[in-house]
Amino acid sequence: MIELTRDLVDASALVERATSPRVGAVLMFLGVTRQFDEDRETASLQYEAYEKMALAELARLESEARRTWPISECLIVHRLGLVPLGEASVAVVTASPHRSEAFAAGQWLIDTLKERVPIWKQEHWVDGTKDWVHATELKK
Amino acid sequence: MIELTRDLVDASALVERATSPRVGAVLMFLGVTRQFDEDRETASLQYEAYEKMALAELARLESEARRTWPISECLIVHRLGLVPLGEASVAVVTASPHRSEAFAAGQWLIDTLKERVPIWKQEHWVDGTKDWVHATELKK
Amino acid sequence: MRVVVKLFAGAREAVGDSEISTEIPDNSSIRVLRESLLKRYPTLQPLLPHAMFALNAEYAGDDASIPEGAEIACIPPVSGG
Amino acid sequence: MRVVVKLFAGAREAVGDSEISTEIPDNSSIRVLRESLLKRYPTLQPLLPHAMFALNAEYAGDDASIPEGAEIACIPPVSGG
Repeated sequence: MIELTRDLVDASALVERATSPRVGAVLMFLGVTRQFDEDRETASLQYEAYEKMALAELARLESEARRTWPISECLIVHRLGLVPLGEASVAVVTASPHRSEAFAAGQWLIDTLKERVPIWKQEHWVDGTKDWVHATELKK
Repeated sequence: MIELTRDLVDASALVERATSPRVGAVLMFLGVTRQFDEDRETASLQYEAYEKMALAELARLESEARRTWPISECLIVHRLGLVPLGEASVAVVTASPHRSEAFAAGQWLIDTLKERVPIWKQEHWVDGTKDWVHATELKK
Repeated sequence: MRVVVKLFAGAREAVGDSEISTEIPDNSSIRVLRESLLKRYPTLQPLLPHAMFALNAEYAGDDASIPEGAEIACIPPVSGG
Repeated sequence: MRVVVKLFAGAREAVGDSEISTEIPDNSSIRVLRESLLKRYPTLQPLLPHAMFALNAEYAGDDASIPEGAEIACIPPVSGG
């Protein structure tokens, strides 16, 4: 399941959906809006997407992960618009019979999402300035 | 925070506790009671601990993880007693500024918990038989 | 042919519009499009060398030729997650 | 000295009790304790070679000597998680 949303990411609902007697391991990663990056203070993050292509790329990620690892559940939700401090911008949930595959798939999904999916983050700093993050070097 | 409990593991409360503006990444692993392992059908799992030492070992795991990675939150909850199908027997939650440390710490914690912490699992099969799992080779 | 290119994030703001257009020869490659945009939209100069392009919502390399009527997008370095 | 050893899981069930006791010389090592238990509790034979021991809730190697009054536990291969 892939989703772009302008609402709060409901982490509990995602975990509940992935947890079943068919799996032995459930892994969830949340990317969260952080207040301090080194010395600079963030007020919030704003996310923009090329939505049609972002959905297509996310679908390709899900297919590729399912081909590579025996995961019985793969949930990717990315939030768009304003994401306040301490709230999740992205959730990746994987479930599998054994834990190593849930970890491997989860880490690959978030790493690859950050490389490939056409979504952009704008830092809104507390001093009122804003910066689009277009660095090739990735952070969070 | 470490805990042994005979109640349901409240995954949502753990995620909520770990999610804050101080972190950029939250990782949760859940170990879940699986119905089928190859062809054999499980009815439930029963967990027993040497509680005093299990708490001491879990505390050592938390300290060691905090010394190794810059994690701002480390939550480990293990359930004891009967764990029905599809319910979590263990939850490990890590939170850190960047995602790589949350993943590394989370994976190390669950791997090492399974090697070191004096907790034992008894398989209750649907045919009514029971087996303590004392194999050195680990599964889930 | 006249092509329309979708812009996002920093590229959109550099130009002040979410779409731009330029004239290129029929069957041009992405490389030709990139050069044409560089000439016509100088404010894109800092970002364009680092941007990818997509044809019909799929990444396309610099050698890909642009079909008539394709949906074209300029994809500056992404930063989702 | 007389020592009491806590048993868990399969070891507890093999003996039918959660504690067993045995007589060993003062300051004996874990190795001596293990051998003594093997002789006195034959139903532990399959599990004991794979079990660890703990002194006062901490793992102790076979060469560790057992202080008088220590809390001693036999730890069969663990399977939490």
